[in-house]
Parts: sequence; structure tokens; C-alpha cells
Amino acid sequence: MTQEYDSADLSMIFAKVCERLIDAAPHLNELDAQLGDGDLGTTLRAVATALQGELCNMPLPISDFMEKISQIIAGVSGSSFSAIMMAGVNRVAAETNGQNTLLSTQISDLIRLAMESMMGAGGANLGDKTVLDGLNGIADAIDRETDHTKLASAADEALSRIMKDFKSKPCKIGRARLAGDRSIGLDDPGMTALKHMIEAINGSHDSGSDFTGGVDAH
Amino acid sequence: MTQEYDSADLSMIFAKVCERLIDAAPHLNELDAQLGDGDLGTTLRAVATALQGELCNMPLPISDFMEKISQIIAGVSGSSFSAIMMAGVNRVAAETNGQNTLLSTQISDLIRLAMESMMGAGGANLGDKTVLDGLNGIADAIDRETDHTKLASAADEALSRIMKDFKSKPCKIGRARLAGDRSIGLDDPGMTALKHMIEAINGSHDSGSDFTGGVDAH
Amino acid sequence: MKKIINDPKNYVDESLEGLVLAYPSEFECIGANKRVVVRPDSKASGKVGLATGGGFGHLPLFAGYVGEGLLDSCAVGDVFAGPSANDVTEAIEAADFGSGVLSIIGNYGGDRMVFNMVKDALESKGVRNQLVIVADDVASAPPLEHSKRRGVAGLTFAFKIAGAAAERGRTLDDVAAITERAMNNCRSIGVALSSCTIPQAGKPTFEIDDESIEMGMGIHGEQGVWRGGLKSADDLADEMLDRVLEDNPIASGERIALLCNSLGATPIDELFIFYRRLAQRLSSAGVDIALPMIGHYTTSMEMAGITVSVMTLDDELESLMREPAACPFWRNL
Amino acid sequence: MKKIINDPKNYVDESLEGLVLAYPSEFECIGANKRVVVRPDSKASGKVGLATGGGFGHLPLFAGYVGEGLLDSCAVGDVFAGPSANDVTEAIEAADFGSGVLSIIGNYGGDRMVFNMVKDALESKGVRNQLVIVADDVASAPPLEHSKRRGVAGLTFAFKIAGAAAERGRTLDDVAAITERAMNNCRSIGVALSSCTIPQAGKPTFEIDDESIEMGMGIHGEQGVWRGGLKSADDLADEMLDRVLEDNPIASGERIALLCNSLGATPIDELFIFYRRLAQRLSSAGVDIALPMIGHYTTSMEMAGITVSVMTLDDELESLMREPAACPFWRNL
Ligand SMILES: Nc1ncnc2c1ncn2[C@@H]1O[C@H](COP(=O)(O)OP(=O)(O)O)[C@@H](O)[C@H]1O
Ligand SMILES: Nc1ncnc2c1ncn2[C@@H]1O[C@H](COP(=O)(O)OP(=O)(O)O)[C@@H](O)[C@H]1O
Ligand SMILES: [Mg+2]
Ligand SMILES: [Mg+2]
Ligand SMILES: [Mg+2]
Ligand SMILES: [Mg+2]
Repeated sequence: MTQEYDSADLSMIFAKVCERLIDAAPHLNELDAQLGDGDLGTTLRAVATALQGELCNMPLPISDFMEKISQIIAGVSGSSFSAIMMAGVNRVAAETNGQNTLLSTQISDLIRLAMESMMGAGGANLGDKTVLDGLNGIADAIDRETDHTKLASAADEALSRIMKDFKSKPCKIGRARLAGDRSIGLDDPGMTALKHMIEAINGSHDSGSDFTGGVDAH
Repeated sequence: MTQEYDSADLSMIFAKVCERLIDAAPHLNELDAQLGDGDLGTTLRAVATALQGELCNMPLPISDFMEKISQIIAGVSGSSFSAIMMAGVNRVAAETNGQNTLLSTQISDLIRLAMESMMGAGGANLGDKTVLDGLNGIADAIDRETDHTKLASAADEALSRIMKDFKSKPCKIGRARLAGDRSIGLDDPGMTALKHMIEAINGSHDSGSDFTGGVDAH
Repeated sequence: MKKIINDPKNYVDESLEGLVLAYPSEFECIGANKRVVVRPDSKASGKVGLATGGGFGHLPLFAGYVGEGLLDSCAVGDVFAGPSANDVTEAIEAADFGSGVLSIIGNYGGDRMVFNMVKDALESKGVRNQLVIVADDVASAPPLEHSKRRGVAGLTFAFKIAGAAAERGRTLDDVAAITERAMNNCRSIGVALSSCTIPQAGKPTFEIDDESIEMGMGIHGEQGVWRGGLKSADDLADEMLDRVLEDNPIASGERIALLCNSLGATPIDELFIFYRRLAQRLSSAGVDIALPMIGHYTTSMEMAGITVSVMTLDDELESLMREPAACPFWRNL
Repeated sequence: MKKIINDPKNYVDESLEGLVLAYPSEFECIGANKRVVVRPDSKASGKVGLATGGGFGHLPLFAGYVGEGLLDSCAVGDVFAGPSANDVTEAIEAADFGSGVLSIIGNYGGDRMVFNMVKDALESKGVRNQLVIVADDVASAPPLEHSKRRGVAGLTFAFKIAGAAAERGRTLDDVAAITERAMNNCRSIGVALSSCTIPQAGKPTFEIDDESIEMGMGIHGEQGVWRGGLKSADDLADEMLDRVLEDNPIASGERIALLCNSLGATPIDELFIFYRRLAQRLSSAGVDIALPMIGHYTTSMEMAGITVSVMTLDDELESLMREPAACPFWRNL
């Protein structure tokens, strides 16, 4: 079973994602403050806010749609996560040239290609405990899922599992690397941001469950 | 009954005063911190320490003895209290030219002359709640006291009385002037320093009784 | 007490040693106590000498302004305590190049008395010298008692004006008169967010809670005009400018020097946020900030806060301010 | 949060506005977001252009070093957050005078990725540009992983060296190579006594008790090498110098530039007490501090602490450091 997503479908998905990222900003800032510099929530709120304003007139083909997203990120933020996202989105744009719809069966491959560019831009490897590990798990999970109505829930479940796995591992790249063993027991902020996005699409809500609300570790 | 004080007598008196001022430094700093800039104890400790080192070879006549004290102050400190003291001591030096001893009957007049120079230097009046009000009370008290063995105790008693009187009045000059009504209820640091000196000579000990140990008023 | 220091007793001497080690051709410590800062190998001759003195803890004030086109000497006291009479004497003598010496000090009881005593003593020894006392802090006394006001960041202007006038070969009377005129044109006010700590006291000079600030506080933590809740930068700038202008109104078309100074811990970012409002206000009033100065000019160790100093300019004052000066803490305008 | 600010959201923009109001002939903000600082009416032509970019909250770093003999442009991010790709693009384009542009940035993931992306994009549009990444903080990774180190106050040296080389008309490759050489010669380390507060976060980035300090902390509050009791200035100077020299030994007879920098709240007095020990140690090791720099060069808002940066000099580097530069935050050496 294949579904085709047109520009309106995608805009609706991004609308949910944006709304959620704005709500999640304080949580993501807190998380990032424990391991990095505390700006991930602010970064994503800025991107989401800018994107919200453009969602009603996104261009086609899909490549232009994606390029527009990349440009919006380029206009408002320059942190690691946004740079990585831009690299990924740019790759998706390059791979969807001329397409007016996106096929559900394409998604896992597009994620893998995006990851390739993200690794090129940021120098991270799988296992470094970044958003990449989350994306990798999602790509595998939705590859195995043939029912397109279950893509989001499959992704969500996979991500929960992966975050649980990585929780006990240390961050190996980015600012969080310096936290060393202190990063053990904490979720990676980037993976958590991804979780918020997937939950928004899936309509679920649990990534905030760990949220302690205090930044006393440093 | 008149007593004559020679250089050895004076050195012994100053030795007691110096010792006491060094001990009282923290108390005087605290007091001055509540109304001024918190340096009165440090100032007087510096003066006392320098003076201690010279007391075994003070010159005569009395005028030279006094000039030497003035020079010692001039060498180590420049706060209001030391400037005022220098003005007073210089005047005493000028008035005791050629004398090899100091007469107990001279003292109240010398204090009054010293006060004249101190007022000239600092511009304060009686009633401004400064060391001058204390000196004024002492001059009056020892003027009335004919038994020279009781001079110190008479001075001490008079000063206690005067400090009690002034406690409920505001400081009208110097840094403490800015404290305005907040200076009501507090002893003037300069008068308190004088009290420590007189107590040292008298062998009594109560000027510390009010010492609360905290600088929370500002 | 959280400071990067060694024994608090050595705070002043070690800081001065570091200053001289850092800038050996700009500063030298002389005198019995090594507490008189002078210009080494000063080529000054025949000009009016300029001396100052005051407590330590306000760098670059006072000692940091010794330099060509600024001061010739500075007697350094202890932290927040004036210099000794002997050191003041040495400072004035070191600044005597044959045309008399002008001492410029802040209006603090001890400094005033000591400098006055030394002035008289030196005069009777034939050293011609005069004294200008700076009292620019509008928060410390009402206009009718302006001579009771404290001297604060306006001292920086006084040093610069006098330094340039002396370099131009003006007489002692002239230099004194120009400096007085500059200070008649100058008003300052400060606001403090946190206390400083005198090293030998070991604890903050005053307590102030996390939500409160004190308007009008002096550079030693002297009491201000009100203590209350933190306000926005714009509100603070407005109030401080109003208080300064109320005391010395400035007409549209006038030119001013404007010093926006960190008391120590306040970062440069905040100075610019604050300055932004001052500049907007003054520009809409038609006042020309001909000489803006933003930075650390007169500090109170680790106190957080800002002071504002405004000096109205005439052609001579402006040109004196613009003369170059050679000093690590002075930025040519 | 006790800061002299207005709405935390406007922190960066208002601070930049104040900067431009204070120094209108030195700084101008251009670009879609008004977040690209350039030299207004720059007379530069034909020379290699110099761009930078980074998070805000470190003034004078980064934007403050735009000026003649220093940088041509700076893309400004939010507090402690890098500039956007578009602003970086505009900054590099604004620094293009026909001979290529060198971007010099600190080694932070986001900045590195964004500048690299923009570099590639501009190159494919025919804008010749290179990137030097400064990684001078010895506390942030061991020698074998030196490319992972953070960029801190050594950036100030990099800007000055590159700025002077560009003014001398050197080629893009030359300017890049000289800057790389300077940074190979440069090591830094910091110690923090207190946290800073990101305005939009509203509370300190980290907690540290009244008795503790953190050795090796980064300029955004990144974790250091140890946290422990406050030590004397001399002990801190010794440890920090040892850590820097261990990484880059300096022989007797060598000449160095030495930057002793306040992270923000640490007062100048303390910098000199600290510098005194550095100078004594280096002088007894026969090292010549040819270029001492003491002050606020790379800050972290209201963080208290000191950083030390040492750069060994050869004749060319020293003469480039000594070239005059016109910038309110640079003192000519
Ligand atoms: N080099 C990298 N490659 C891939 N992902 C990265 C990389 N560096 C950081 N990340 C991801 O970005 C998140 C942090 O993003 P952000 O706060 O924007 O970084 P910073 O503030 O350090 O620039 C991390 O939790 C991680 O998931
Ligand atoms: N003008 C003055 N005339 C007489 N006594 C004064 C004067 N000013 C201050 N004093 C006395 O000196 C004391 C403060 O001395 P000190 O701490 O040395 O002053 P400061 O630190 O303000 O220079 C006051 O308590 C008062 O007794
Ligand atoms: Mg971050
Ligand atoms: Mg005092
Ligand atoms: Mg004093
Ligand atoms: Mg960041």
C-alpha cells in the first residue's frame, strides 16, 4: 500500500510539527542546557515560527518545497541542529527533483540519503548518540512497515526504543561530548527534538515524560 | 595636684592605646561599614602598628614627640579620621614647644586647641556627631577633675555619657551624613575609636558592648 | 569572598606591581611605600604638573590615568581608603616641573583634608600648587549643597581636560580654571545591582536582594536615593538622564561628552543596551553626543552597575577632550 | 536574573543598535536581519576580505573586532547561538573586495557546519573564500584531539594577525596560512568563578557554590577539567600557565603575545594581580612578553573568571600584531 503526499498533506504535517516544536522549546532548552549550551529549543522555535508563516504557500515540486524549508532554516538559525537539518533537507530536495508528490515508500530511502549528507556535514557516525541514530532507527522501522497508516506509529515506537537504548550511553560528538559520562542517563537533545516531531505527526505525547525542569547538572 | 608626664610615661600610654586599637580594628570596621566605608579600623590598625615600632625611641621635647606621631600617621594613612588626628596632633606639637614634660593641668586646654585645628581642617562643628563631640566632653570633664589619678576615669565616664546622648542623633558630616536617619541609634565610629583609646588608658572595657557583628544595614 | 587574589593584605601592592609589569614604559611606582605612580622617564618639563590620589579599587581611576596628555602622578591609598599625607606629598613633588602642580581629587573628606594639608605644607616650602575637588554625583546632595557631592566618574573628564590643557602649556591658574569650568559642566549618577567586597573585609559591603537595585549609589557603596525593584534598561536610562539633566539642563543644539561606565561586573553588552536609550533620548532632544565613551572607566571592583556622566562642551573643552593621550586605559576620541 | 536590559528577546538587537549609535563611523548593521556588522564606507578595495561570525554575548568578540586592520564583517547570531546561513552568506559577500574572503571562526559545531556549507555554496557561485577554524582551548581536548578543541580568546589574535596581513596586500592563501600559523602557536585556558545567564533562559547556565571554581571552563559555560575550591591568584596563574606550556612548550629567549582576559565580571584589579604572577614566572623562564594585553577581550556576559592566551611570536607575527588597527575595542600595541 503506497500513499502519495501532496503539498497540502506535507504542509499539514509540518504545521503539526511546528506547533509541537514551539511548545517543546523550554523542554528542549533545558535538556540542551544539561549537555550543551541550552539553545536547541530556542533554535527550533525560531525555525518553526518562521516556517508557520510560510506553510500556506509552499511551492511544488517537492524539491522546491524542501528547498524552501532549507531557506527558512538558513534565514533564522545557525546552530548544529539546524545545520544538520539543512544538509538533510537539501539532500531530499536534490533527490525529489520534478516530483509533485512524495511516495510513502520513498521515505526510508530519502531518510538514509539525508543521513549521508548530514554525516558529511557534521562528521558524526552512527552510535555517537545524535539525531542520526534516531533517524536510522526510524528508517529501518518504516522500511519494514507496509501499512502506510502505521508509518508514524512505527516510527514513534522505534524511536522510543532507540532513545531508551542510547540513554545509558555517552554522547560522542558536539558540545555534549564534553559532558562525557555525565551524558549517560540523559536523552540526546537532538533525538528528543526528533521524538517531539514524530509524536506530533503520530498524535502521541510522551517525550516530555522525563522532563525534570531543573538544570542543576553542569 | 598636678602630674608631669615625661616621654616614657607618654610612650607607655600610647603603647596601651596602640594595642587596643589593633584589637578593636574589626569592631571599628564594622561600625564604619554601617555608616561610612568600613575602613576606620584598618586605618587605625595601620597607624597603631607603625607607632608601636617607634615607641621605644620617641624624641623630646614633647613637641617633637607629637610631631613624630603626626609623621607616622602621615606615612601610613589618609582617611578623614587620620587627617583630623594629624591636625590635632600638629597643634599640640606647636603648643608644647620646648616642654620636656606634659602637665596634667594642661591637657584640657591642649584638647581644646587641638579641636580648633581639627575643626579648621575638617569643617565640622560641635553637634555634628563626630570625634570632636567626644573630645569636647572629655575636655570639660577633666577640667573639673582636680585629682590627676582620676583623669582617665573621668574622661571615660564623660565619653560614655556623651555617646549615649548622641546615639539618638543623626550624623551631620562626613560619609555618615548620607546615612541620614539611619545613623540614629548607631554610635559614631570616630567617637567609638576615641572610647577605645580612653578605655585603654583607663584600663576599662565596655565600648565593645554594643557590637552586633553584622553589617546588614546599608 | 570569591576573588582571584592572594593575601587580601597585598591586594593593592600586587595589583600595582602587575600594572607596572604589564606597562613598564607607562607606569612606575616610586616613594617610600611604592604607592606613588608616575610616568617613568617623563619628558615633561616646564609644563604644569598634574597629580591625583585616592583610594584603590576603581581602576582605571585613579592610577590608570597617569600618562602623557593626562596625569603626571597619583598617590595610591588602600582599597577605598585615601593615600597617606606622605605619599600625597611625594606625588605632588614628582609632578613639579617648575610651573606649579594642580591636584585633582574626588570630594571625599579624608582626601580633601589630606590634600589640603599637604598643599599648605608644600606651599610654605615654596612648591606652588592648587587643588580642584570634583563633586559630580547628583545623587549625593541637592543642588544647593552641591559642594557636598561625591566625586565619581566625572574625574575621568577632569583628568583629560587638565592633562590636555597642561600639555598645551597653559599656566597653573588657567589649567585649574579650565578644569573647574569642565566640572561645572559635568554631572554624574550611578545605579548599583550588586555590592563589591573590600578584600580585607572579606564580605560584601552591603546586602541587596536578587530583585533590588539601588539608584544613586556611590562608588564605595555609599547610600543612594532609592532602593527598589529592578527596572528595564530604558527606564533606568530615562531616570538617570532625567536626574542629570534636571540638575544641569542641556538645550537643543548643545554638544556633550557622554560617559556610560561599567562599575565593574556589568558586561559591555548591557552598556550598549543602556547607551542605546541615552542616545535616542538625547538625539530626540536635539543634543549632540559629540564624544561618546562606553566602557570601564571608573569601577568599584566587582560591583555590578552603570554610571552616566554628562559634560556639556564648548569649543575649548571639546578640543581638549579630543587631544590624543598616551595611556593604556584611554581611548583617543 | 539581574541585568540592565529590556525584553530579553531584544538583547542582541538592542546591544548592536547601541554599538552602532555609539560608533556610527566604525560599525554598521546590514542584511535582512540587520545582523551583519560591517565597516561603513569601508575604503577597502582589492585586499583580501575578512569575515567572522558567532554567537553573541562575548563582546568585544566577535562583532567588536570589525574595523580597519581587523575584520571587514561579522555575522551575529543570538546569545551563544551561531548566526544563520543567510547572515553568514551576507557577511562573506560584504567582505568580498575582489581578492577572496577569509572567514575566521571558533571551533563550534554549528558555526563550523554553517560556514562550511556557505563556503561551498559561495564557491560554486564563484566567490573565492576560505575558512580558518580556531581551536585554542587546551582544556577542551587532549593534544592528540586538538582539532576538537573550542575556540576562545585566541580568536582575538587570529583577527589581528589576519587583519594586518590583509591590509599589507597579502593573497588569500597567504593570509590563511599566516593565520593558521599564528593559531598553531597559540594556546588558551580559562577559569570561571561564576556563571553567566542567557537572557532568554532567565537563570544561570550552571550552579556553582560560593567556594568553588571551575578550571578549564569554556566561554559558554562548557564543562572544564576540574571543579574545586577557590585557589590563590598565584596558584591559578601557575596551573593555567603550566597547562598552556605543557601543550606548547616555550623556550627561554622566545617572544610571546600574552592575553590576560576578564570573562566579564572579574575586575581589572584582579587581572593585574593575576598578570603579575604570569609575568614573574615567564620572566624567570627567560620568556619575553613582547605583547602583553590585559582587559576585556573575549567575555561571557557576567561570568567572573580569567582566561590566559599565549601565542609565540616570530618576526612576521610580531610585526603584524604591532600594526595599528582602528577599532574602539583594540588598543594598539
Ligand atoms: N556533528 C553532529 N552531527 C549530527 N548531529 C549533531 C552533531 N552535533 C550535534 N548534533 C545534534 O544536535 C543536537 C544539538 O543541537 P544544537 O543545540 O543546535 O547544537 P549546538 O548548540 O551545540 O550548536 C545534539 O543533541 C545532536 O543530536
Ligand atoms: N569633617 C570631619 N571633622 C571631624 N571628624 C570627622 C570628619 N569627618 C569624619 N570625622 C570622624 O571620622 C570618622 C570616620 O573616619 P574615617 O573612617 O577615617 O573616614 P572616611 O573613611 O570617611 O574618610 C567619623 O566617625 C567621624 O568621627
Ligand atoms: Mg545547543
Ligand atoms: Mg571610613
Ligand atoms: Mg575611607
Ligand atoms: Mg548553540
